[in-house]
Amino acid sequence: MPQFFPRTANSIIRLALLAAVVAIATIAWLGALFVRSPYEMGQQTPRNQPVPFSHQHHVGGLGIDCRYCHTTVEKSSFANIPPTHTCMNCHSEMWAVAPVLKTVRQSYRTGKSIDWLRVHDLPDFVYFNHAIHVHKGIGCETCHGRVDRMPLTWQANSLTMNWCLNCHRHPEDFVRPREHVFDMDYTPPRDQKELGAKLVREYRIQRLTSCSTCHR
Amino acid sequence: MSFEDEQRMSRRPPEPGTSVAVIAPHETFRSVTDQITSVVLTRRTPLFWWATFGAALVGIGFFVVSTCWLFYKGIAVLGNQIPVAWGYPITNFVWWIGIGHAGTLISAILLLLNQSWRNSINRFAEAMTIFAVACAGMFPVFHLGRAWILYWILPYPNTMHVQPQFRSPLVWDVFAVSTYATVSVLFWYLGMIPDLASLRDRSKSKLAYGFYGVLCLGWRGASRHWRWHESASLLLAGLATPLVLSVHTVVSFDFTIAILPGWHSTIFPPYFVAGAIYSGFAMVLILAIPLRAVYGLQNLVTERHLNNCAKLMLATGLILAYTYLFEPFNAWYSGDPYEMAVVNNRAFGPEAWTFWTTILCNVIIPQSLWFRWVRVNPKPLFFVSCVVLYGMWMERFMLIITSLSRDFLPSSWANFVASFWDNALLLGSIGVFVLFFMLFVRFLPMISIFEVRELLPHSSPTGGSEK
Amino acid sequence: MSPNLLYAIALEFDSPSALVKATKSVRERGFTKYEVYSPYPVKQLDEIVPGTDPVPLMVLSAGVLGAVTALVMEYYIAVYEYPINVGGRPLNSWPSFIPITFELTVLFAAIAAFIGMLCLAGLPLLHHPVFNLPEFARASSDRFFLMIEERDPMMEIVEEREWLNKLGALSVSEVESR
Amino acid sequence: MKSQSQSGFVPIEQLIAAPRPRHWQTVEQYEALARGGSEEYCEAEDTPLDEVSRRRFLQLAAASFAFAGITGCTRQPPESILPYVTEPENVVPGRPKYYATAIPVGPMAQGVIVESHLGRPTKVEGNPAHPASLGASSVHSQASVLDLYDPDRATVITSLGQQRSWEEFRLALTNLLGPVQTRGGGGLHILTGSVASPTLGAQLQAVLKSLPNAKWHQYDAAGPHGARGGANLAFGRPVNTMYRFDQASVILSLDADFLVTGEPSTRYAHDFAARRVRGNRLDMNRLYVVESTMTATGGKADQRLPLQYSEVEQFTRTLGETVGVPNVTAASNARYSEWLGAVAKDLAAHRGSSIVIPGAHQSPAVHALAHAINAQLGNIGNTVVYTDPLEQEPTDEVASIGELVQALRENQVELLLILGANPAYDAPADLGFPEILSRAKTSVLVSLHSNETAEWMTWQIPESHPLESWGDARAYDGTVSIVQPLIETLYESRSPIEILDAVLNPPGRSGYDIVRAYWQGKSGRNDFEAWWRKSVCNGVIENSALPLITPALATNWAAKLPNVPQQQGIEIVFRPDPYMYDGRFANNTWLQELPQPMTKLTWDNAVYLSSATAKRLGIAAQHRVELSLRGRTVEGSVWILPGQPDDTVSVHLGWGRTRSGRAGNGAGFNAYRLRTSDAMWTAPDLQIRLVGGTFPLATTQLVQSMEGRALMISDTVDRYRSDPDFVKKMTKDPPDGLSLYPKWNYTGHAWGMSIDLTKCVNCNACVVACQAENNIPVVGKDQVLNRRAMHWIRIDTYYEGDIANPRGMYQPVPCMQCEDAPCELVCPVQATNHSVDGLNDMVYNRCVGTRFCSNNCPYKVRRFNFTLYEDWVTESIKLQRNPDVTVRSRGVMEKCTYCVQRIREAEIYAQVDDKGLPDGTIQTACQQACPTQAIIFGDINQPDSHVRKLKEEKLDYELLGELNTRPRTTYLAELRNPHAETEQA
Repeated sequence: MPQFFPRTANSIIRLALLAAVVAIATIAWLGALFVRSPYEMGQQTPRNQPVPFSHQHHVGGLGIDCRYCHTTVEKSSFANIPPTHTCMNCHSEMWAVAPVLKTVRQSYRTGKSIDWLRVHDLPDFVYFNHAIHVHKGIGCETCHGRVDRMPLTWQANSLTMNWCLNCHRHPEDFVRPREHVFDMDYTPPRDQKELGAKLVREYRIQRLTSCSTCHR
Repeated sequence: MSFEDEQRMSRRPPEPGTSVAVIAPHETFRSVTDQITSVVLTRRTPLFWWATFGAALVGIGFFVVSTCWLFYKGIAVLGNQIPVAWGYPITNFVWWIGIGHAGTLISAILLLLNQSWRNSINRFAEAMTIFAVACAGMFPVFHLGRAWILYWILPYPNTMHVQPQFRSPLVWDVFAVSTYATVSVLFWYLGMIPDLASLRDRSKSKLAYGFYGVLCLGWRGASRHWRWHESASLLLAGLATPLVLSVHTVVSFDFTIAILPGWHSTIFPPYFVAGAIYSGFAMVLILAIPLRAVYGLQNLVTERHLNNCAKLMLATGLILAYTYLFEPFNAWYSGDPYEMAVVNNRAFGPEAWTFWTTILCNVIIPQSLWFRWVRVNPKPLFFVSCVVLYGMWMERFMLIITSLSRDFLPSSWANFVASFWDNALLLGSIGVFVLFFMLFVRFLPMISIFEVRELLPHSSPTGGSEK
Repeated sequence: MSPNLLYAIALEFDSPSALVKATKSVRERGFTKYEVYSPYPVKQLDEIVPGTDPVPLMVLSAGVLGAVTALVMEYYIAVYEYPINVGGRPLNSWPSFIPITFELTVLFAAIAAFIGMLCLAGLPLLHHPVFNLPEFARASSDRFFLMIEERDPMMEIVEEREWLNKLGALSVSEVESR
Repeated sequence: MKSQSQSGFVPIEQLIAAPRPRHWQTVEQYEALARGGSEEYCEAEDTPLDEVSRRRFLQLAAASFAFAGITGCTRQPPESILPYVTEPENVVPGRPKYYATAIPVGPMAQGVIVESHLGRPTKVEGNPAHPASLGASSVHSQASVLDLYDPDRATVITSLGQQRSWEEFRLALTNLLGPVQTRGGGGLHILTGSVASPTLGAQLQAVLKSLPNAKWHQYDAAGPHGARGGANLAFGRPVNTMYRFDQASVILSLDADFLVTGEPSTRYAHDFAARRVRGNRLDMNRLYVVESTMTATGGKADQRLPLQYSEVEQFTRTLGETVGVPNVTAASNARYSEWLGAVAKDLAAHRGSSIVIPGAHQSPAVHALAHAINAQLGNIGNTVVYTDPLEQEPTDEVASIGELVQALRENQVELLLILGANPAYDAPADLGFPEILSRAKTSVLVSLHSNETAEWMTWQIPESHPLESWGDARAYDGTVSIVQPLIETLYESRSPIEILDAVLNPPGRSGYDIVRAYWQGKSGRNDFEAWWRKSVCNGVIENSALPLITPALATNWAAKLPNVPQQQGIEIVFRPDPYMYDGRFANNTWLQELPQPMTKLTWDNAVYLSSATAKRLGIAAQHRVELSLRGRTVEGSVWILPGQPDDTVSVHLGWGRTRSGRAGNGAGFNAYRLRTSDAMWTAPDLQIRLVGGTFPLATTQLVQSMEGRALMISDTVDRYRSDPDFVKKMTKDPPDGLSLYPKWNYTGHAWGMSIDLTKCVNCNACVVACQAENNIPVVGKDQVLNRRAMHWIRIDTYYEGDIANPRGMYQPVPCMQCEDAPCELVCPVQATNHSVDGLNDMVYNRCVGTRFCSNNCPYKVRRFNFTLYEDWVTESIKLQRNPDVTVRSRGVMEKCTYCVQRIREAEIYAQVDDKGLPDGTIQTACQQACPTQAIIFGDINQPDSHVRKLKEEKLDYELLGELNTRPRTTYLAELRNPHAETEQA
């Protein structure tokens, strides 16, 4: 069969080969982007809660301290979710009949817990401890972002292992004086490097990157 | 000196003794081309092919079922336990990889050594390599506890900031085997391009013409192309030669790097490579003997080929026998009580049968190859090859389980018992291999046509030299 | 046929010797734009048909690249990206890095050899004027072709063309450039 | 891979399927509870919790089981958090609380501290303040928490197959009691185990007082029957005998497995070990053991003499004569006379500081003689002391249950009340149980499981587990502990005292009220509130130990001694199982899979034979044989037990249950079927017949010989005295400079462990403790047979010497935490590597499961999840899980990590609470449980740490040190103290 292939076949087959290579590269690249994407990490998406609790209002507006509700953040691995009772301390007086708080009053009456949806959820084989981080001068805002600007709370950071290691390797870039741990609007000074280094010494912060630091 | 002689000197020094061509004298360019291409293009598929293909499909059945069950239940369906945490899968892996080696040896090393006779068997030997490596590659995956995160063994930028551990021989393995597979495929395909062109030019149907036309990438046989083709082939051969040695060396590292008595030994690399080639040639013969009979290729794959392969088997077999002898000496000389215990356990322990089977199949029976009659007669040769192939599997099995089942602390000693699924998987992998090979025989030139042409006496310009 | 449609004059031979002989004389006659096609590599042609062989250089450089890639990757990962104590061994356990270095060297080199050869030969090239010649189908079996291309300046001269007919080819035919 | 995350609470009603927990049923009950459960809930640090907390504890139990997260690093599945409604004081979610209580096993209890995570008891530890514990714990205490969550427990009140409510039962009870009361209790029969609980005892006596014709029977199948008889024989009165091993220099055990089996072995092992050598203290006690079954105690003996059960009595008589006990004569036996002579001499040489201890199940005669011998040796008051019996009503239990049977035969039983006993299973075979039970007009069973007896009962009431009910119990010395609940009753269950209270004064009070009221009366103090709070918090009532008495030998007691039994044919010996006890723990999977001390058998009991006897009978291990005794037969599988006396078959009781639950049913064979009331512990003329075929027994250690390798180094204390460096000479540790690589140096902490082989008695408490602490799954018999048991620490048990009478070698083997770890080197994905403090970390979630690490581990301490072993389905089992440890998934390797979760928590809170980390703050689970403190863990970089000191001792050596793995766990070689004279004998 003389000259079976038309002249265009030459360009077609070469383009096909090129396309194959490009396609594979692109797929790999997109995949890499996806696993790092805020979507995959569940970042930046406000979670709908049974009660539309607004940190923006309570923290930003009323200036309530984190520890008023998250009572155990300084002494336990778990920062604690406030019991209904805590809500009722105020809301038995103010907004006592507001329909938006119906669920809260109901919970208090029936003794059934409010079913909050977890916002910051680490894999179950990761053991994070709030107390030690707070104790070593890591601000709430460093991980949780500006909750005082969140009408509904969302996950501010990716919470990937990469992200954790970033601070575990260079605490001096993130550590702040203990008295500012609960400040939402704390801005690191220009000399953060020096200050950080100083605090790392002062608070005896170790650069812990052993596996068993978090995985047990 | 005549042009012809000059030609011979430059390319193929006549073998000592008989300078007779390795293929029957009456063959011509056309006849060899016709004969080989017709298998693919014109001749009707023989019953033998269908039978084997069917058998292979049954094997595939085993393969599919057992893999599904394995992935559904976990490693518990196999015989593996503590202390013998490696069982069949790793044995099969080492065995298949070993089989692959003969292909590369024939195509690469013999090419470098100007062993012209290999030209008529290298093509399907290479095919055998590729399919064997494919089978081998599956087993490490199967034997993983969590195969779905296999990719963690490869280095790639990830959100965990954790990478492979390059001190582990298993990581070396991944690189070695994948490299080996890639290089083998390239080498195979590169060599096949001109023959695909032959198939293209002789195909009657548009479909076939298009298929082979694309596969051969529009090969024209221009002299410059031939030059580059040759130099690329030679370089690939040059690369494949150390590669093939390295692959089984790295595989042997999986054992030698461990501190286990009976594994932690410096003779393993040569030991494994020799064993690999040994089993490889056995497989080559097991494939070649039926093929030449069925497709009447006796004129291309002659007695001489069988004879040479058999001789190589004998040689590598003797190397192996030497290492078998050397191991006890090694243990005794080291003075390490654990080493000696393992040697003793291999020969006389509860799993001694594996050891003696190995000796019988790899050392005793193959001695029959000293007799020319055995070497050149297809039937006995086929039998010996099968025995050797089985023996080599048993050897790897023996090496793995006897060391693991009785290491340092008697408190954790326990013997290995294979499960049904262990055997089903092994059978299945053989099915996969045969299936691929049958497809290859049916649709691709199983003998390298252009290299056979070079073997023809009149392949070199006659007369007409200047001066 | 009109000359601009002509690709080359094809001389067909049935033996390598005839081919080599003809090619030699063609070269001596002063032709420059010609190509020789054979069903298997004919060694002598290498001296007759001009051209170089850059494949070895490609392979070498690719090999070096592979080696460097491997070593850098392993060293970076083990010592910088996540330095961690593995079995009390030093971070830079370079002896353990050798096997992979070797493998990548071979891998890169091999790929270079393959791709290099294809690029040099300009393959894949499915459509080519030579395929216009029906007899060319046998070039992959038992025929040898010498093609003097139209663009060769000497092709202008009529008697040169007639000279070609005297080279003892089985047949002399014109190949269209479609 | 899943684990319980530390937060996100789920109300318990999600967890427990019907019937829903009691506190949700009716408002009245709810109120009653609230009252009952109020302010007395009290934790070790003596801080009360308010009423609400008590209630809430329950709803909040079991954090986040409802949503188990899938593998990490990707988007997590939605998970919810259910906070408190009103937060109880001093509950800190994420930090466990600890409560003191006690775990009774038979008549004796062990005081424990229980770890509670948001209302879930997860781990039991010993109570340092409790005499029977001193901080250590027995396998039974450790395993009790699993019993609490046993999914096969009886969950509802049933009557003849119908589900009934507590109200209905109370109604029925009143109707039944009516006629009974008119007859002054005639026809009311109560069957219990041996009762030592003061409250329960008082209740029973009250019942008998108000209903004089009622009958109370006690039967404890594994109780110390012989000891009771012996006491009566020797002193004419029941006594409780205690031994002070810490005072004893020479100990002779007459068939007593006092180091391992039954209470108070934990305390005895502790005291015994205190007198084994360590460091420069070279005065070492000496243990002689004469026994009819190879036991862990026998293996530990410095000198051991295997004798048949009947010969032991002969031996004791001869000994008595030799030491000069008046009116005791015996024909001496050439086989051991020399040996006996030497022992007698040694004992005599240590007047007042020696002990002769008879086995609880040995014949009364042996006990009587032992008392006399101890008296003769002046041990009484020094090393052997007596108190009044622990039991409220010490009785001849065999006779007692006989009376019940008699009454049943004569159809006199109107109402049979069985509290916690299981006669249908464990009563003597000649009494006609279980059918005879149907003779009772009405019968009520109170038991944890719907057991063999249940199917013959008209009523069955689920019994509350000690961890979920109020009560009290006595230790071996009489010290009383208040048993307080850690969690609201999971099911519709009642404790025996609540039942009796319902009988005594309907409608009955809450357990709390009963116990409190009893002690209010008993203590009669005006500061009762404070006293009570203190007692509950500390887990012991101060000075409640029974006062010592010095009973005098009855006149002509010797005359009353029965004639020495003449042994004929093959003798069978019944022994309570070290783990199953009388069978009550049969459904406890931890104990089922816990390797038996000497044989390492799991999931079965076996017919123990000496190799000589087996050869003679042509029987080999795992052969199925039929044992027949006086026409009664059972089938079992044979196990050859080195050191077993010839012509003696030993069998463990407590197996072959048919209604214990999924785990216990059909495990082993039921030896009770051979046991008759006249031959409770031994019988002659046993027939053994091969029935053909084999029955596989699952052992975790197939080879029990050391193959001549210096793995466990053991020698005499004399050798050590003469050549203190002998250990270093035996081991060939490579010199430091040998490695090509530079040493990795560990600044800061460097955790290490030292295991003293002289002290290990092979009780296996560490194994269960580890299992409980680290969420280690149970794999079942098939997988054990496939060599896939998961224990992170094992006690390698080797035999040394003559197979007829070998020494036992016990070597606990956890992960060695090698500094140059071979396992880490070969892991392709860095799933195992070193932490800064030198721990051999295992990252489950990184593991891909190549298993190369296991191959390359010379100690074979790594365990692999060949398939999904963890139970991710059974909700009640999930409640037990330790939230600080990842629950492993299929296909990953796991191993001991020195309880890294404890280390990290301790490190963190030491900094958070700005307190230091002194040596001993961190204890590994195995260390904490170990009765003899054979396992010591700590920081080897800390110059004065205990572990550092031990590692500096001359006896310290590395296991397989020649491999240069540089393990962090090292051993102290075992020293024994054999007596030169007896050696020759």
